[in-house]
Amino acid sequence: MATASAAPAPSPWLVARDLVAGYLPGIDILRGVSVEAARGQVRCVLGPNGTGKSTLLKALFGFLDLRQGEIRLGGEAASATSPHKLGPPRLEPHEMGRQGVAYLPQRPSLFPHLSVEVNLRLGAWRYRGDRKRVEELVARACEQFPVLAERRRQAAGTLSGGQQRQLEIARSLMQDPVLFLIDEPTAGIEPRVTGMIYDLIKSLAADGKAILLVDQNIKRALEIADYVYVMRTGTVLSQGSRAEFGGDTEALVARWLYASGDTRQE
Amino acid sequence: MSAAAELLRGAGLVKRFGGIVANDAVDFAVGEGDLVGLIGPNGSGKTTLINVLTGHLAPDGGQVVLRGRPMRGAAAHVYAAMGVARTFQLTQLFARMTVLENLLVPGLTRPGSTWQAVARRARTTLEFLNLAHLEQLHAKNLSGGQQKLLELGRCLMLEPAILFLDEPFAGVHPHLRDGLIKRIQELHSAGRTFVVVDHDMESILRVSQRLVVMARGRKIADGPPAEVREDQAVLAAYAGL
Amino acid sequence: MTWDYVFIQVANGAVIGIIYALIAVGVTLIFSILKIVNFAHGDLYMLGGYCAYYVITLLGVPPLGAMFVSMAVIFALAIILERLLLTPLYDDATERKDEYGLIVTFGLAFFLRNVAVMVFGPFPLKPPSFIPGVQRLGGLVITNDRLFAGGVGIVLIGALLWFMHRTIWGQALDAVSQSRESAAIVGINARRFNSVAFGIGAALAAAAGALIAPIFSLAPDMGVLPNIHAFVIVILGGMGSVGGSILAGLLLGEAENLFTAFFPDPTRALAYTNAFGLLVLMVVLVFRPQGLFGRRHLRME
Amino acid sequence: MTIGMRGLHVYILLAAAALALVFADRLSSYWMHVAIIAMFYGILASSWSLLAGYVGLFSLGHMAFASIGGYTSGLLVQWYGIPIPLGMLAGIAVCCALGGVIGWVCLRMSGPYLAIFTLGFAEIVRIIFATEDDITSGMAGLHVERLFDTPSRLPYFYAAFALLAVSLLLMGLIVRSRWGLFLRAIREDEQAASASGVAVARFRILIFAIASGFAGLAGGFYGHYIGILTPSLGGLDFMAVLVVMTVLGGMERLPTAVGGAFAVEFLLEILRGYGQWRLPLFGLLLLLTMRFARNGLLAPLWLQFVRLGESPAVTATAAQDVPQKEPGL
Repeated sequence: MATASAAPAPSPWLVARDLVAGYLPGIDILRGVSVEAARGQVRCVLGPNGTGKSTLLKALFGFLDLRQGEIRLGGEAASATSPHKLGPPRLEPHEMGRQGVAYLPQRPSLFPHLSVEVNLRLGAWRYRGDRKRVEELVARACEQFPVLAERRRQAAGTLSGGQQRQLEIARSLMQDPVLFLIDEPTAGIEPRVTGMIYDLIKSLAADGKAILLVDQNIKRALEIADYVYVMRTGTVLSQGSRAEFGGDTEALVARWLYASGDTRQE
Repeated sequence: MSAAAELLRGAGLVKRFGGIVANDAVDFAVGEGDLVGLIGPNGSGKTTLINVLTGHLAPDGGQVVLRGRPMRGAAAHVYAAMGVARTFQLTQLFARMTVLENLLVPGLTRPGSTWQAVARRARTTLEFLNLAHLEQLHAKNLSGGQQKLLELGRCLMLEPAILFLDEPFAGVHPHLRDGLIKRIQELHSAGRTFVVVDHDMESILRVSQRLVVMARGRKIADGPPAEVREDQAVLAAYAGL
Repeated sequence: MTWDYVFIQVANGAVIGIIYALIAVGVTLIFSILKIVNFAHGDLYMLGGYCAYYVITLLGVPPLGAMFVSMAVIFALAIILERLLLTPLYDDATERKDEYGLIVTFGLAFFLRNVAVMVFGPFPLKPPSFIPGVQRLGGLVITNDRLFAGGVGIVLIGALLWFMHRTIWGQALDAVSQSRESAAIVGINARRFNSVAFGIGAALAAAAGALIAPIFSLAPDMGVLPNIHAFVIVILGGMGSVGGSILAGLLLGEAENLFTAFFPDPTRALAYTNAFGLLVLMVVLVFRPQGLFGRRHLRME
Repeated sequence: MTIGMRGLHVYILLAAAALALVFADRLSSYWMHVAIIAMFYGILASSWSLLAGYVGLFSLGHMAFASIGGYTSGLLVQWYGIPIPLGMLAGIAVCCALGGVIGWVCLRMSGPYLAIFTLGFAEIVRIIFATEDDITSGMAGLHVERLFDTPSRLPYFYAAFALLAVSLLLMGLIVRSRWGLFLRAIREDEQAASASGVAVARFRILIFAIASGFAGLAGGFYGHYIGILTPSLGGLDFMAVLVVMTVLGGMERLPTAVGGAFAVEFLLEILRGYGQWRLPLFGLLLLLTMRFARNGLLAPLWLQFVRLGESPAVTATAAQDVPQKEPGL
């Protein structure tokens, strides 16, 4: 059960307003998307594929120029660090860690040929001058994830899918982020361990992190979500607390999968 | 399955990339005049299937039969010569050639084609797609939606019997999308066969007469849209179960 | 032909192989980060040799010190060249990056080579030996310079391996070559590593040039063949791995020297030795047409 | 469309050519030599642009084919006493065949890999010519029979002119035909080209054979003009000069490539006072061109020139970089 919902509604840490973005000129994948994320909450973005869910996370993390819109982190608007870029100001992806944002893309973003330990160390890249601090962080991660401690000398690419996800989360924790942008955490992972990964995400939220989760695994995602956004063709179709979306998952799927004219938002 | 004469058939198609089986014994048949929608979650093997069915990838198992002729790993241009046209998921135009030249290329590969006749037909096609005023522009200077239209036009210049459209609606502005659907319907009623892959279920349902669903490299449903809509396996696949 | 001769060829092959590897490792490093094949690498090697020569003869620095000075100078020069010429490669708006990288590095090679002809003169120069004299082992005679070049080459490669595997900067470099996106996710500014990789690759080439100078002497076109040899090595053993490059470098050095030793017509043996390496290159490319440059790392992107 | 003055640039070019032919005998022997060499490079630059510019096959073996053409013709004439034109034809044939083979072998290569492969081929050819000195006289140079039995350079000027004109005419026909369209389509996107029905492999082999044939022609002429051939003709330095010429002019059009060859060759002579500094200078120019004007220095001039006779309205619509608003269907 969602524990955070019992507490007074937290003010959102991430506020994104009317984001418009795309890869090719003239093709907007996001057509004015607004989402929020709050500490202690798992917010889930659902919708058929091709509607721009992954693009939303990329745009939030700075991998994509915004054409319009505004992103506020922890109450502050992003300042422009790339003045030559068109569109609203944004940070470069490599600066997001310092801002307290971690991004876990659909395919694990590990360095497959480097060992587990080196992956963790690189996660603490911003503290590279502070040897002691890095050692502490690595020790903390090993304590938190015993599986990784056992395999710290092993190349990250040789881990199982579930272990890779754990390593990725452990690595992102090295920077003490507030917000986690998570894209399909269980895609391509054997069903046996998916439960463990959702538990992990839930425990992050319980620790006061803000989670924005994009998922195809609707049933499981709904189980841990506090709040749900349903996206369709680049816009947010509907949103609300989990209670409003709980119940019959398949009806929900059918609703947005085969939605007819009423979903058109122009 | 359509009662019409069979145009193209993939029988037991297998395609592997390293350890990943992208197509696992897929049977896929298209009859003359069909309008097939091909859907499925990300990574279900749709684009691979199109690549195999249009000669851009040689299958590791099974075979493609075009108009009753086994293709035996023929190159893509042989398929094109036999009336198989396709668009690409990410538009692949001849970027530094003009809009008109983009259409001349496929037109002039037709045996016996004359430059004049092809140019005339290219201009008619551009008018059909409402791109005529951009004729002398380099293709790279078109907007994304215009590029998709031009790619469709390039297919049409092959005078194809069958067109494979890979995500024609992705990111296309709604009013342009409606026009695109209209064009597809017009071409279809003029006798062309279509296979359309897209995530935009609404558009797919609007155009297609038959829906094929893929998941994890396999075909999991094949039939009239109304039937497939009720299919629990399809919903389960999309719900990530 | 005596067995002594064969042994000498084996020893020489090992030394040359190490020098080749030193050049090839740089080509690999640059490819794995910048995704370009550096056609000007041999000319950075040449400049390294000349730089060491003038540091020795004009400033009176001892040869080994001169090598380090040369490495530093070429490192700086390479970073300047990279900033001036290669930045369009990182701009999304640049079209046909392959073609750009190819023509620019090819043009840079032509430029550097002809500047060298003008500045250093077309005639071969020979810097003083690192350690004069020879070592005899039975019938085996090998110059100290060759032994020294091989030894220092090994140390440098060892240092590079240490840097890549044991320092956070080396690991970050490796990380960037595996995935720029993932590097950005952990907060690494990947752009900075373009310069670092180009500079380190060039510095290693400069060291090779300085080491080889007392053995083969310096000439403005001395970089042409080693550059192609570096391609052979990277494609043969490469896969973006430093270890593979070293092994392939040794292999090629040995194969060439034994080819020379056993070629039936001694007057032509030396000439055809180079052709032999090139033939290997062409055959490998026919079977692996995308090359093996950085395959290991590219696969993950 | 345009009426009347369209194609003005063609008449201007024809007039210039006629003037060149009529007043050729006024040229000093020295400048006539420069002009002949420029035309030799003109054939090479245009045929290389056919490969590298039109199809995107960046071959570094083009000068090697010139060398092969030259040696083949020279040796055949020497051994069998056949007429020189026949020898040159044989050189062309050998180059076409070999070019086709190279084109076939490197079908799956692109970009730098093709460049490395052809570089390897060129160096092997050079090494063989240098080493098999009992046949080729090696570095001493092979003495080749001269095309005309006269000390005057005028006949060579006319011959070079004719060869360049015929080559450009043939290449121009290829480029302006549907083949030219297919070749550019292959350059832009091989996969899309084959989806459009272009037999990519066939055209890649064909163009390699054709371009190599023209290189063989140039090489054959060069040998029979200079009277001596050395292996360095096929070496990297000549290749680099060819790249400089073609890229400086503009490698994606035949006329700009030829223009680049002429400009660089004449500049090399005019700047002789600067001694060997000319070469690094041209290297620098190449780097600057790539960095700031990738389509070549002559390309914009050429476009202006072509539009000379056109009415302003046409020129305006022909501007190709005007962004357009998305139209409704």
